Amino acid sequence: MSTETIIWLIPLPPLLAFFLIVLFTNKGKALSHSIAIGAAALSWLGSMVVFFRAVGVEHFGKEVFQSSINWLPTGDTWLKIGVLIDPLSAITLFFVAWTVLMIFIYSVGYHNYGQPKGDHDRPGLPPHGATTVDEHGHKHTVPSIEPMYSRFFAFIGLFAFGMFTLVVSDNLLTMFVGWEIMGLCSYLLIGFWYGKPSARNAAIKAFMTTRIGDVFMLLGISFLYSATGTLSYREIFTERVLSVLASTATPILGLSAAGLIGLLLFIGTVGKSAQWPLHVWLPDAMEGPTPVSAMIHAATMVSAGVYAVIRMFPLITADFTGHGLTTTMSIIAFIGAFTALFAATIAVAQNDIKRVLAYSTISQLGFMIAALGIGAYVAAIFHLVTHAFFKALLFLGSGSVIHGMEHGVLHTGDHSIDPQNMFNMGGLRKKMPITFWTFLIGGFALSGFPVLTAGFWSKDEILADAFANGHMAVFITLAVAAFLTAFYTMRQITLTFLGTPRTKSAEHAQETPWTMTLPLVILSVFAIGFGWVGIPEEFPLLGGLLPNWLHEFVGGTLAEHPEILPFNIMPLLTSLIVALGGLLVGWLVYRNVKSVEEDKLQIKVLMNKYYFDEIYDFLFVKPAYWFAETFAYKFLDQTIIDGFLNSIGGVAQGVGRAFRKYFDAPVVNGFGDLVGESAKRIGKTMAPIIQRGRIQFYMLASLAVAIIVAVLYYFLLA
Amino acid sequence: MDFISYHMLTTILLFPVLAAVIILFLPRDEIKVIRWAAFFASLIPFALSVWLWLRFDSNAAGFQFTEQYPWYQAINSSFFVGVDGLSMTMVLLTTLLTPLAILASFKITDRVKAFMMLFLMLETGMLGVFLSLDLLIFFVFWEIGLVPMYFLINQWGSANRNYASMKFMIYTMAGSLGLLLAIQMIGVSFGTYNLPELFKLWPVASELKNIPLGLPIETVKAVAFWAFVIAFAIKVPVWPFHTWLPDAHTEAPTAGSMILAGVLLKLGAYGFLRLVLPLYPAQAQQYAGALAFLAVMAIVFGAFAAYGQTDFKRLVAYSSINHMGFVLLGIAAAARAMGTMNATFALNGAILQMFNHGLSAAGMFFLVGVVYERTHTRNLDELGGLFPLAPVYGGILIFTSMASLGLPGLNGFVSEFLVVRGSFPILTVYTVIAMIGLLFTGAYILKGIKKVLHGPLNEHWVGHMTEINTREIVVMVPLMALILVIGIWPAWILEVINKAVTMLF
Amino acid sequence: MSIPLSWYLILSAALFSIGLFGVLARKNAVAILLGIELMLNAVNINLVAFWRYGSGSIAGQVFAIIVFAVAAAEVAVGLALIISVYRRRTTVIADELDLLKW
Amino acid sequence: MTPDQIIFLLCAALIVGSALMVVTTKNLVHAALWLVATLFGVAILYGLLQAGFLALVQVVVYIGAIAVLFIFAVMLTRREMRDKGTQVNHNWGISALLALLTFGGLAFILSSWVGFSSTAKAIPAGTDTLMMLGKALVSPDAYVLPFEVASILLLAALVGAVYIATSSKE
Repeated sequence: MSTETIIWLIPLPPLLAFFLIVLFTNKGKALSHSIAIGAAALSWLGSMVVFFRAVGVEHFGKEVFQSSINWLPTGDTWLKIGVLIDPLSAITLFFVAWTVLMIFIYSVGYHNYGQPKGDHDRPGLPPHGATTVDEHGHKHTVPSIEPMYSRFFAFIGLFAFGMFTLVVSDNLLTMFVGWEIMGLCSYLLIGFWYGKPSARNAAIKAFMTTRIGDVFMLLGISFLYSATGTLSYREIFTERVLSVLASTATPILGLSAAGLIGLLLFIGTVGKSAQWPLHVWLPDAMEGPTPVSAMIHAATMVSAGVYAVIRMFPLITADFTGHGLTTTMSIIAFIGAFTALFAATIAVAQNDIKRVLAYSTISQLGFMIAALGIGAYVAAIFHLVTHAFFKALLFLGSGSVIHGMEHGVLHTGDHSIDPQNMFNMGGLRKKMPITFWTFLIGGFALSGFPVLTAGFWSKDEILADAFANGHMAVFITLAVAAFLTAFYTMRQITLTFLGTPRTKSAEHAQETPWTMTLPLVILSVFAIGFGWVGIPEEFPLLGGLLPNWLHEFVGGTLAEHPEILPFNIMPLLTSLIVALGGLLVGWLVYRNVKSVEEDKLQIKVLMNKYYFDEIYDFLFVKPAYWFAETFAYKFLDQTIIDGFLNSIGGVAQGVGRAFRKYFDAPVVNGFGDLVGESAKRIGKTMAPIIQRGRIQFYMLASLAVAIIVAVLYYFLLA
Repeated sequence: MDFISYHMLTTILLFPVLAAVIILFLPRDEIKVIRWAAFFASLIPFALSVWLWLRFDSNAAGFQFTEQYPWYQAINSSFFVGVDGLSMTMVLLTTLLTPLAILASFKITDRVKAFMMLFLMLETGMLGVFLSLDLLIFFVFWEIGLVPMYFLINQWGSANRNYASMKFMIYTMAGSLGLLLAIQMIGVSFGTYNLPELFKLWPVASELKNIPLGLPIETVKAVAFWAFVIAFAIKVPVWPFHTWLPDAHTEAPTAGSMILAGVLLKLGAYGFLRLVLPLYPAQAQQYAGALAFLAVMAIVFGAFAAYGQTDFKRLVAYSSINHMGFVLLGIAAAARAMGTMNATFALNGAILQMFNHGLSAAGMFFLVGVVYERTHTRNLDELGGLFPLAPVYGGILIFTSMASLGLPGLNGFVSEFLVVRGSFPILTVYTVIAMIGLLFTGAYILKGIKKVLHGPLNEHWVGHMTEINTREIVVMVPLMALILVIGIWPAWILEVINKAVTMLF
Repeated sequence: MSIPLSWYLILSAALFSIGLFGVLARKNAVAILLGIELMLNAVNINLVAFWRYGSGSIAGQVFAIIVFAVAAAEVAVGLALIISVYRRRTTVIADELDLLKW
Repeated sequence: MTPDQIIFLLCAALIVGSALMVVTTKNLVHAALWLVATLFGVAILYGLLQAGFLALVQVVVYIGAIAVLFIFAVMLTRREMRDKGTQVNHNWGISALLALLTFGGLAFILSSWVGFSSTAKAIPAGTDTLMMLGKALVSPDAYVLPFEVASILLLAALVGAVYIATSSKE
């Protein structure tokens, strides 16, 4: 098969799986997950083939795989859609395919495949556990299978389709299609256990918050399309088009068209990648089942946001001359750096194992966004990829921890224990060794543990870039954020795995089945190994042992190959210090913490996430609802417009009534009645006289009248 | 066969009435026979219009399959019908939705015969508007469609139906008053009601024979323009003429709502495209800003008002206002910049949006009807948690809601994107404000899903709410299939629309 | 022929008036019918006289014949009605048959 | 005074006199018999008018059928015959006045008509009025339709009379 055909086919198996499961195999659990995993594996296979073929091409950035077809007729021309694999999408495809496949496999175990049906489980709520009787007659409570098992695989299938579509698209429109389909899936998956009010609200919050960004993005796409007449990346990112866009002025903030479009598209990313100020949905999205969280946060949706900015990098930097950031870039850099720090500070005060990871995701995405804001293209991609691997690993690991804890909860029967609260854990390293080691790898990668982990290399490159180009504010902010990252990661690891169990449930926690641990192991390989493909050539000792393949490969996406930075010791030292220092401090502080009361960092403002939810609720949600119900509907429609109409009706009715009362009734009816009444009265009076039923009298009378008339006629008229 | 193929349009147009007459002679108590007869009778125009669609040559300019017979010779009005790409799409929509609506109303047991007959007559009325190429005939059919709908609401509606049907009737009649006067003025001035001729004569006319009060021609044209616009705006409905719609929808029987939202609202938009733009290009350009303002108000306030509802059907009704606002926005943008590339985008989007809204709104109203039939309430606060009870229904509802929300990959997105793309360069500020409406589209759709499907399970429904049945699924399948097909591969229909738009404007 | 038309006309008018008096004044229903016969005969005299004094058309005689037929029918039905009424009410006095009274 | 005139005056006297008897006599059987006399006078008049066929029909149909019918009817309702009281109702005065007025009015109107005292032309020799009558009655160009209608009327009257006279037995 030609590479182009394979690329076209990559997104289809998961979509097919979605329809198959929804339409036919909804009842069969084994069949459903086989179809879904088979589809993911097919896509994975296709992606790997494409990726390695791409790697094999020299100067791939110049000779990309692409193919397009006519889609929408527009006047005399067509809007084309198509697929494109350039270095950027190839490497994105690589990590997406891997993480997606791992998550599919992991879901089988996470949703307790092979376990009995729950005693009182119902669709829409997490499984409560089932009671089984062993051969000795002992009753055990064991985890029960998810009631909507098949549906879950259908949803993640659709989700995977959205992501693959987004990655392989050669244009903004189909990218947006994939983007929005993922939005729908995240809505469906976050609200998967819709029986829980928190899940329902989180789902809506996620959808609406990202939709704010999407709406701006749609505007950006429209603007771009009307300004250039095309949505295809390769056609937009030509020197001619970009220079036209860069030199067109717009009335907003003195931005050029390129800058304004870039900004509009970036707002989409702010929503999708949960950057401040639209970050609020992501922590709440933890209501979904854990593989979903991993999907959303690591592999797909949030990465998609960053991917979009990376994609649009040539446009955003179209009027960037290399000296002083443009307005758009400054905004991007500011939001990225601010979010990185802001989210990190919240993360240190969270007790829910998944929420810590959620905030860390926001923070890490901020790193990437900041990197793009300052023009560090390759570094951003590098961090995107490594982050995808280690964050997927961490989420799946945390899911594994929760799963183990739930086992303990069911075993002890103490349902007051929250299996996600880290203060209920402790000492799990012995109970769940595979989970512990893989989680440790992921955590160290997140913290940027030097040399060994992938996270170190990518984060270091961002810092180096910021430092080298003199963006000291960004550099310092990110360094502080990196320190906090290492700190809260170590806090998490310490509280969860180290020390001794703090609850009975933790004592009875159990290692999870192979379907869950296998993906952890595979992902941890990438969490370490993927860093080695991008080691700077001039790095002391290690530099040059392996070629800096990543820079070479990814840099080819841009028209001008980005320069390799000269080595500088300052950022290296900084990242060494913040990573190791953070880890050390984290370990020292939380080594002996026994309960939540001993935690000094339980600061109210941090725990409440700087009250952003409450502020937004007060500023936007409540007024919007008030506006909708009270103003737009009750006041405007029902009172003003309908009131006006009804008053017209009322006036008409009043006029009619008055007319009737003062004219019709006395004048018209009065006259009519008079005629009728008098006729009646005359008739009544005359009836006994003339109406006697005597036929001869009638004849007589009529004859008399006839004669009289005839006489009158004859004498008076003739 | 030759006779039918030469009189295709008349056959499609009059067959429903013929079927209604036949149904009249069926025995009153044979409800099943009547239902199936009506259903099959409505399938025939659909089959014929599919055949017509396949035979339709989208590359040819002007009207096709035209038929012209003398009708009212004294004033030179003839029974003149024909289709182009614009009306072809609408005819297809109408003939598709009518059988589905009839199928959807199989639950009705009260006066089935009258119901089915009215429905078939309604179909003729609507088709007549789309097919006619004579102003007077256009008006006649415009009014004919009104009567069956009035009775459908008034006789088979729910509690407050008298108020609603009266409001619907009076409102629409008030609009047609000015329309009739304007039509008469044009007809008398040129001695013809033939549309293709008028398209050539009227826009460039610099003097009229009989101007009342000796007004300048520009004033006359502007007044006539607004007479047309108001008549069509009420039907669309455009803010602030929209308040009849929620009332009518809420009270109408399910099938009535399906047709009301699916086709009747399109009559107004079709009027804009068929008459207002070609007859009044100058005025339309002059007042495009005002139209766009109204459109944006419809989009924004429609979305907000929908969000503020507690009645499920009313919510969907307001969503219609919101969606039809995009149609008008596209039209306004096109009017401002007629003939440009952007205008083509906007019109393509507007026409496709008409078709798409016909599919998704009909589906939504039907689904509301399904849940209402089982629970006898539309109050969102009383519904809730129905997803576990009716998973298939839930899936279908989510799917259709997403189409209504404009999810990419489904049909609504394509048309909304085209409208936004077309109007953005022309009416930038309005388009940006319209985005607020687009945002809140999400809010109200999700609110609906949350309250009906998710939400805490109201235990009351456990025995009452049953899964959607096969007949109802059969109603939804064609709609859903088209929603998906247009979302993924819109070219088959958009090509016809696009050709028509490039040739017409 | 030396009789002027006026003689016939006057005679027929007289016969008509006598018949009319009979119809208006007689109590007995049979007698009323007798009056009607007189009036019909007056008419017939007129018709035939006009034929004879007119301009050659045979219409006068034709109408006279038709009047015969009508008279025969009228008498048959009228007498049948009277007999029928008599059977029910044992009276044929017109004044006593006042069912038409309002 | 020509013989014709004398015959006419005699006939007229017979007609008017017996007609007056018809409407005034108390005995109904006598009234019917006086009617026969009147009808006979009219038959003579027809003869005077050279309408021999009509005169014959008058005798056969009117006297032979109708008058006899009357006599039967009178006898069938004969309780009234024995009434020796007045045979006129209490409106008879007004009735007489009106009848006189009618006669006066008719006479007045007729006398003011131009053709009032015209005289008859001789019937051209060779004209067979009877044949003309017969042809006129059956010719489609003339009076076949009224003729047929009259026959239907007679039939209907026959059926109706039988029905009415018999079905009243309860």
